[in-house]
Parts: sequence; structure tokens; C-alpha cells
Amino acid sequence: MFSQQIVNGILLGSMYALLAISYTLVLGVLNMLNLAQGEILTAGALVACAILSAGGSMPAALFASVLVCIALSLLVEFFCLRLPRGDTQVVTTIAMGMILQNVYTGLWGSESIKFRGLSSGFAIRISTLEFNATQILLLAITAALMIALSLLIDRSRFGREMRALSDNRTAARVSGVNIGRVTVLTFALSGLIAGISGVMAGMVFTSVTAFTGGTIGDKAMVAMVIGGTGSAFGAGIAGIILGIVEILSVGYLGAEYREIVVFPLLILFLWLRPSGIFGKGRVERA
Amino acid sequence: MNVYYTGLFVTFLINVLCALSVYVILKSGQISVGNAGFMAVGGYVAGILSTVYGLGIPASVAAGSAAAALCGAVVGIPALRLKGTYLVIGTISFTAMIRSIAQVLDITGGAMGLKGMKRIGILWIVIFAVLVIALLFLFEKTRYGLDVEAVAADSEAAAAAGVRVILIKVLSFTLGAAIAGIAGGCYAHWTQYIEPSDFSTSVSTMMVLPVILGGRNRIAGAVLGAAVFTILPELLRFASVWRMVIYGVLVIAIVIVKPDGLISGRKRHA
Amino acid sequence: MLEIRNLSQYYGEFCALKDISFDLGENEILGIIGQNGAGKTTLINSITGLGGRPSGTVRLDGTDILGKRPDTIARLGVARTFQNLRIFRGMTVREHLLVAQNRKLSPGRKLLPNFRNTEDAGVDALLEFFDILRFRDDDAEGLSYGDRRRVEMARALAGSPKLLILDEPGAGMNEQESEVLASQIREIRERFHTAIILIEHDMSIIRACCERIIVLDHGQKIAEGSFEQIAADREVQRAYLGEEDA
Amino acid sequence: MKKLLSVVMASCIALSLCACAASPAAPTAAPAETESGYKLGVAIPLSGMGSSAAKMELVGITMAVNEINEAGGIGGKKLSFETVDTSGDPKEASNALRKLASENVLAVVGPHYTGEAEVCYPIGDELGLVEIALACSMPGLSDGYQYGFRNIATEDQIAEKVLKKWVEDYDIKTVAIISDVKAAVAKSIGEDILPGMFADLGVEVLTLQSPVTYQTGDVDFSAQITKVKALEPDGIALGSLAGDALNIIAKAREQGLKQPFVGTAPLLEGVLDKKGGEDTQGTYAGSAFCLTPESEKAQKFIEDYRALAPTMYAEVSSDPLHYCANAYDAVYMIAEAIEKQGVSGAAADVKTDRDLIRDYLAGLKDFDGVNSKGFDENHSGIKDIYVLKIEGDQWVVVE
Repeated sequence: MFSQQIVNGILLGSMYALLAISYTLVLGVLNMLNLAQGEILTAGALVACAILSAGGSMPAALFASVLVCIALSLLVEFFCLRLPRGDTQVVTTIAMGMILQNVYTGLWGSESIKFRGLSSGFAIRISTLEFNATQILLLAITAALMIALSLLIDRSRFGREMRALSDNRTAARVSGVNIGRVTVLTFALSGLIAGISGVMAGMVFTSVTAFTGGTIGDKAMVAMVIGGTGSAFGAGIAGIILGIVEILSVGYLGAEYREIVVFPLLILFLWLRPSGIFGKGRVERA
Repeated sequence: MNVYYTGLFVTFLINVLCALSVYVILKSGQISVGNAGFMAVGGYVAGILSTVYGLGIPASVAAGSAAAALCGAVVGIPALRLKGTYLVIGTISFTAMIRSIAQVLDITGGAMGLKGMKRIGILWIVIFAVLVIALLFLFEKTRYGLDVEAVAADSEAAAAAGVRVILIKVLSFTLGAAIAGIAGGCYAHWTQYIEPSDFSTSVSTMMVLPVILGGRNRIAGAVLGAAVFTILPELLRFASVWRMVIYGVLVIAIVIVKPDGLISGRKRHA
Repeated sequence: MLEIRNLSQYYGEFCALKDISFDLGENEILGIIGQNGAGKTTLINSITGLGGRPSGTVRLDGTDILGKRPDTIARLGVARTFQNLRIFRGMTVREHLLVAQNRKLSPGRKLLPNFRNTEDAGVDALLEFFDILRFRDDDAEGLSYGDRRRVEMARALAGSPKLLILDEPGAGMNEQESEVLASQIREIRERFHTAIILIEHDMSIIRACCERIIVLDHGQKIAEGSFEQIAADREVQRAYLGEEDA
Repeated sequence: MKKLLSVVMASCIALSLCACAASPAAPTAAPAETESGYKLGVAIPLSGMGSSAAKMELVGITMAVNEINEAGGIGGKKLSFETVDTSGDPKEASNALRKLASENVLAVVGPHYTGEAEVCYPIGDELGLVEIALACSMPGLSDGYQYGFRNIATEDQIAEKVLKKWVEDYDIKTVAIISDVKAAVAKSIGEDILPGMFADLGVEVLTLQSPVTYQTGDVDFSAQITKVKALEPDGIALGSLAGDALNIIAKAREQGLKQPFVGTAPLLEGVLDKKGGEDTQGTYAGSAFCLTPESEKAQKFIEDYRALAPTMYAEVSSDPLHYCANAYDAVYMIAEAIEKQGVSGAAADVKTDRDLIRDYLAGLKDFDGVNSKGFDENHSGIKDIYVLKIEGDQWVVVE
């Protein structure tokens, strides 16, 4: 049973990893914490769920979810980053999260909606462990995303501009980085990831509610800090570690101990190493 | 005053205390989105003292506030190392930790919450609120108030001028936490039932929004913000399901139009 | 008054200051000159505790202040201005001086609501001295560049320091203003009994005020002496006029 | 000048807000407020978690009020009601209660949840205002309150009948219990009621030493299902709300668990039958209401509901749940109290009217309602319990 719990931990962890990656992009590059990110994921999940239950195909659902999430991310970028002044950005993203969550409860109500996932019975059995199609897909996508993003950030021109912006905003502007373009693209990218994560969440948890994104969002934020800002790889690994820690504490201690384990871990990191395990970004401290 | 308006008035007073607790910390340049955690400590300690140990309500609210102040100092010291976004994450996770502790312990009633507190007199809540406002008003007139403003403006330059920056920052956190503790104690004895989910992250943000909305550099700003935040939900009751959506849109609109809040004038030192 | 022995400062492998030593007597005005990036500001940042982790020894009137927190050092009587103007946003000129004065008051006095009281006399005199009394209750942020520099100097002096460090106070001043500044600096020493460390590019101010001058180049002290001595020093010429096969 | 402008602007905003607050929100879908009528209060969570159940309750209340008024009202006077949304939050519920009290309502139908009732019952006693809560089935909740009632059977009454039938039908020897640790009523079912009942029935509870728990609204149940799978029980019992139950059962089936599930009243609140599909077939639960009742009064209620519901809310389900019947009967019980006690309804003697209603309801044991008979000495609802099972996409009565 222990090994199966580890597998459960990895699967839950990769959900946190996916969202943590989209968090760390925005925070790493623009030093802005988008607390509405969880709710954007929910939008993706709900849209995909609606399309699937209306008989649409999986690719159609995935495409629609990504489209909606990118649109919402750009909305957040405009109303919560570009317009308001520096220190009120935190407040505006929280307000945006509140708006989105209540729109979902308004439209879809507060019940959980069954997510018609992959119907293929395909599964791999390794000794006692069993991975069904959804779980394999999730692991593949998480790994692919972590590698792709790390390459993007380290190798591509856009990645270099993102890193320049995250190191020193004024220096970046002076050396010709088009701040506006990079900001919008970073948000669009995080929207893309949120869209994919939304569909994955639906498949893994087999049902979606208006509150799905919120619960994953809090944990993803923890993973992002522990993993290290601006490092997709770090966020990914930390997300998975967090998933395992949570599943084991729920499995062996009981559900009420779940937060007790996760949040002190975060505070320890914030205190000792705010830049996280793989943190590249220079962390602004007192 | 009939029953409904007294209920609303008390909610207003508690919202004022909550807003002021964020105001005091924000005044020293630190934004804390975790004051619901201090409020929880204040509420639970006061609740337990008055139900299990039979302490008088005002005394237990004061004790709850002291316990919250202690937490404020404990959070304030590591907070020195964090700025902006990281302080927000740190304070959010502090509240989450307090919530999970309250959920596990038996003395706090776990997930079922703490009940049986007797009703606090409205007069006592008024006294606490007026006391806090008066103290803050006077404190801002003193030279320490000036130090706080300097630290918020530029902590390095303030240090170079001899201001004890670390003392001021930790003091602000402690004071803010104490005020949130009072709010928690009053809330616990007014609704006579508290549970961990009463102190969620969204409650913390509901404590921050009034200060940013009303005006973060004037006590009057925080009080006005609290008034707007008490009356708005009652006004929007007709919109039931879409109430919170309008609420959120309003907040974003005001923050963009009036970044300094409704009252943004500076107060001069006599 | 101030003893500095082999003060060094490394940021990672980059060596910002290397083995700098010099003394400063009571009421002496010491000039520090050098090209941009020579390490002038890094030096005074290390002395006033705003730099990284310097090594070596810095003693003020016998007490070791290296590595202490900036506010502790300030309270020991060291005041400074900043090269890039650190004005308190949203505070009046008078409030700037009151903040610096606060460190002289006992905690008890600081808790009294400060109605019009005697400390104000000191404030007004300083504002008068720097000719900015008329801006007394205006927001300091709104003043002209030169006036904001004077506010910084007034703030530094409001805490009645033993040692005043001025970081390019003359930057951006015309001929006439520089002369006024030079005379003010000399008068500060007499009226406020402070030793002064003056970092400046404007040689006219340096010549007018400083008995002794230190020249920094690439984080090292390459010369020390009176204005005439360092003007004649070959090393200084090489540093200033660029490589030249002497 | 700029400062003056912002202060003026601030004060006029504050003023306009206070002015609007004075006029309470307009009542919804209620017949016009006649001068000499009887006025009831309704406090249900129209927004937030319980919104779909609350909409059903409002349909039931509106049906009862319309029927009474069409039949000539009470002694010729019309009945009306004012609705306030509690959004399922105890603090809002207490505000709503105080608001209704200030409107001189004679009694309140609501609140909905256990958490809300725990806060509102002490306030109801303090204000002297009868409350008939609709969906808080935790045992002992309304004990000792004078004005606090609830028109719902307690969990232990329901569990007793359901478990016995479930154990017999599926020949259960060992059971695993999955229990919520957050929602009060689900937690008390999972931790206090189920273990004891199973012990009395001679069924071994495998999760006694290390309980399998989760928190309301969790998104992932893989850890819990893996643990239960390893125990290999004959059946699985749920101390859960409907939403979580749907997720748990779906996850269990996905991991290959075939065992039958059992729960109590909360399982009926959600859409376990409609949305469960294959996964939830054969799941047992209990309630004080079913869609194929014998009494024609209940059958008429269901038909009337199906007629009125679509006109009020597009997305509310066409099958009424027991909350709807609880609310419907609550209105009739209050109306009966008004009639039998000669309540005047005038603003002057609202205090005495409220006490008359309380006294009547406290002694009401023989009420002929759709699914209500009155209140026991702890003010909990007296109901006959039906054992239900999911067949197809419906809860059907188990003979």
C-alpha cells in the first residue's frame, strides 16, 4: 500500500507542480503574485467539463480551456498589473479571484460536476502499482512542461528577456527589452499552463467544482516558494514533493493534519531560504 | 436602535478594529495579509478563557489580545527578512497554520468550532474600538509616530538618521496583532460561535481591502473603508448570487481610480 | 576620533575596497576624491553599516563599529547624506529634521505628543542656516534639487552628530552655489563641532574646505596629503588623466 | 483644494450608502404586503454552497403561502414572507435573523446548515423569535433551546433504519468508514453515530484504530481510497456530504472497488443519483421523504412542485428533495399555530404572538404534513423514515 500511496502523492504533486510552474513564471519574471491563478485553472476545468459533457472531443475541450485561461490571464494582467499601482496589485488579484469564483458559483452552482475523462481502459501494471491512462498522461505532460519551460527560460531569446526583466526592470528597459510584450507573453504562457492543468485536474479528480482551483492554488503557491521563484524545474520538483508529503500525512495521520505539515515547511523556507531550493531570482529581502 | 441595526453597528465596529490592525502594520511599510490569524488567536484564547475558565468577557478579550500581540512579535521578527510579495506569502501561510492548529486541537473544538461564549455587551465593543482609535490617534502625534512614517518612506535613510528600524517594524506588527486580537475576542463573544473557516485567507483580504480603499495613511481612511465594507454587502443583498462579483469589481475600480484611497490627505505633526 | 585599518569589502569575487587605512581627527575636514567607481560611496557605506560585510577595523572614539547595524552607528554620532538623495516621500521638511532629532530624546519624551516645544528652536536655526526655512512645512519631495540636498544636510546635522559624511553635496550646483556650499561646510565645523568627511568631484570645493585629501582608485588608496601634495602626485595624475607612459 | 475635494467626495459616498441601507431589500416573489396580514421571515443560503437546496426550499415556501392565501388566507388575512440570503455563513445568518426580527416577522423558516443554526438558535432565544431550521440533522443541536426548532429528523434516527436494511441486503460482515473531519454534521455521523450502530449490528468496523478521514471540499481522495482498498471491507460507509460522496465513490470505482456504499440524509442533498451514473448504483441512504410516497397529499405536493419550480428557477432540479417538503410543512405548521392560537398579527403585540406560536409548535405532535408530524421534546422533527437506494438515476424506496 505504501508504494501506491507514493504514486498517489506523485500524481497529486504533479497537479501542484503544473500550477506552481504558472505561478513561478509570473512571480519570477514580474515579481507579482497572481492570487487569481487558482481560479483561472477552475475556468479551464469547467469549460472543458461543459464541452465534454456536451459530447465534445478531448482535444476540443483542451483547446477551449487553454483559450479561456489565456484570455482570463490577460484580463488579470490588464486590470491587476498594468493599471493599479505597485503595492495594490496583491489586493486586485485577490479581488479578481473572488469575482471569478463567484461567477462560477453563479453559473454552475456549487455542486461538483462529473468530469468525463479518458474512457480508454488502458493501464500499465508495474508489480503491485497500477497507472491508468489519465495518470500516465498527467506525468508525461508535467515532465514535458517542466523540461520545455526550463529550456525556454534558459535558451530562447524570450527566455533571456524574461530573465533580464526579472533581474532588473530598469536595466532591462534600457537594454531594449520590450517590457510590455514580455509581460503579456509571460501572462499568456501562465494562462496556457493553467488551461492544461485545468483539464488535467478534471481528469485526475474525476469531478470539478467551483472551488477546485482555489484548493490547488494555495498548495501550488507553497510549492512555488519552496521550489524557487523563476525556476520552472524547482517549482515542479517541489510540487511533487509536496504532493507526496500531503498524501502520506493524510494516509497515515488523518486529513486534519494535512495543513499542519505543509505550511510550517513553507514558513521554514521563507525564513531560511526565500529564494527556494533552485531559486535563481535574486530575492528582495529587508 | 432595533436589533438589525445594532447587529450591523457591531459588525462595523469589528471591521474597524480589523482594518486598523492592518493599517498599523501597513503604516510601517509592511503589508500583512495574515491578520485573520491574529484575530483567530485573539478569538480562541478569549473564547476558551471565558467558557472553560469563566474569566470575565472584557478581561478575556484583553488576554486574547495579549496572546495575539505575542504572535505578532513572533511573526514580526522573520517578517523583517521579507519584503512585498514574500511577506504576503509568509503572512498568508501563518494564517493557514493557525487555522490548521485550531482544527486539530480539542480545546478549540476542532473543525466543529468553539461555542458557548456569552454575549459581549455592545458598550464593551464600543469602548474597545474608541480606546484603540484614541490610542492610535495619540501615538501618531508622538515622535514614535514620526519614526514609523520615516521607516515606511525609506527604511535605509531612516536607519542612517538613527531610527531603530527593527524595533519600529516589530512594534508595528505587535500592535497590529493586538488590535486584531481584540477584534477576534469581540467577534467570538458577539457571534458566540467561531470555527477555523471563519479566519480564512479571504477574511484576511477583507481586512486589507478597507484600508487600501479608505486611505492607508489616515486613521479616518481605515474607519471609512470599514464603514463602506460593512454597508456594501447589505446594500448588495438583492443581488444574492452575484453580490460578491459586484463587490470585487467595485474594489478593483476604486483601487485603480483612487490608488491612495478615498481620503488621501497627509496629516501634519503639530 | 575615527581610525580605519585595512578596510576591505568583497561582493562575491569582485573586490570593491582593498586594504584602506586612514585616521580622522576631531573637527578635521577630510576630502575623498576619485573617479566614478573608485569606491568612494562603497567606503562610506561600509563605515555607516549600509555596505555588505566589510573586513578590517573601524573604530569611532575607541569603540569598534564595523558590521554594526546602520541605526546603531548613527546613534553613536555618525550622520550622512546620500549621493542619490534619500528624501522621505510625503513628509515635510520640518518632519525630516524632527526624525533625526528623535534619536537624542529619551523614550519618555518621544511618547509625549509633540506640541510646539523647545526642540523646534534647533530645527528653525538649522533651516535658517541652510536658507530653507521658508519651506518649513512644505512636502520636501516638491522642492528643487539643490534645496532637497540642503534638506538632507539639515537632517544629518539635526541629530547633532560627531562625524558628518557628505556624499557629493555639490553635485549639480553652479559656480555661485558651490562657493556658498564651501563656506557653509567650513562654518558647520565651527558651529556644530563635527568632523567632516567630504566626497566631491568639484575641486574648487575640495580645495576650499579640506586640510587633508585621500585619493581612491579601483578600491585602493593611492595617495593622501594636502591639496598641493596630491596635485603633484604622479599616481594621482595617472589615475585622473588615464594611462600615460610617464 | 485637492484635499478638500477628496473629503467632500468621501462624505457624500458615506452618506448615500447610509441612506440606501435604511431601506431594506425588496422581498422576492412574495405577494404584495397587505397592511393587516401575517408576515413570516425566510433565512436560507440562496448564494454560496447550499444555493441549489435553498432554491428548492423557496419553491416549497412560495407554494405553501400561495395555497394558503388562495384558500382565503388565515381568518381572512393574507400570509406574506420576506426572504434574506444567508449564503451559508453563520455571521450572515445572524445578520439575516436580526434583520427579519426588526421587520416584525412572526416566525422564521430557516436557517439551513448546522453551522448557521448553532449561531442563530441562541440569538433566536434572545430575540424571542421562533426559527424552524431545515437541514441541520446533527443530533443534540436544538436541545434546550426555547425558540429553536428544526423540521428534520436527526441522523441517528435515520441511520438506525438504513444501516439495518443495508447490512441485511448486502450481508455485510466488515465495513470501512470514510468520515469528513470538517463539516460538523458529516463528522458527527462518521465518528459518533456509524461506529456505534455498526457495533450494535455485530458488524466489524475495520477503520476503528486508524480512521480514514478527509476535509469537506477536498479535490483528491486517492490516499483514502488506497487505504480502504487495502482493508478489503464488505461495504463502505460514508460520513459525508453529497458533493464529497460523489467524488469518493467515483474515485473508488476508478480504483476498482466494487463494494456497496451507505450514508444518511446528507447524501440526498446533492446529485448523487442524477450525476452518479454507473458508479453510485445500489448506494443506500435514508430520508424522511421520497418521490413515490403513499399519501396523496405528498403526491399532490410533488406535482405542484414540478409545476411551479421551472417558473421560479431554470436550473433547479425537477425532483423535490426533503428540504423542500420540510420548508413547505414548516409554513403550514406556523399557519396552523397562527390560526389555533388566535394570533393577531398587529405590530403592537408581536412579542406575545411569537410566544403563542412557540408554545403551539412545542406541543405539536400530530401534524398531518407532507412528511412532518411535529416536534419531539428536543424540538427535532418527528418524521417517518424511508430507506432509499439509487436505481438508474433515482432514489427509490427499499421495501
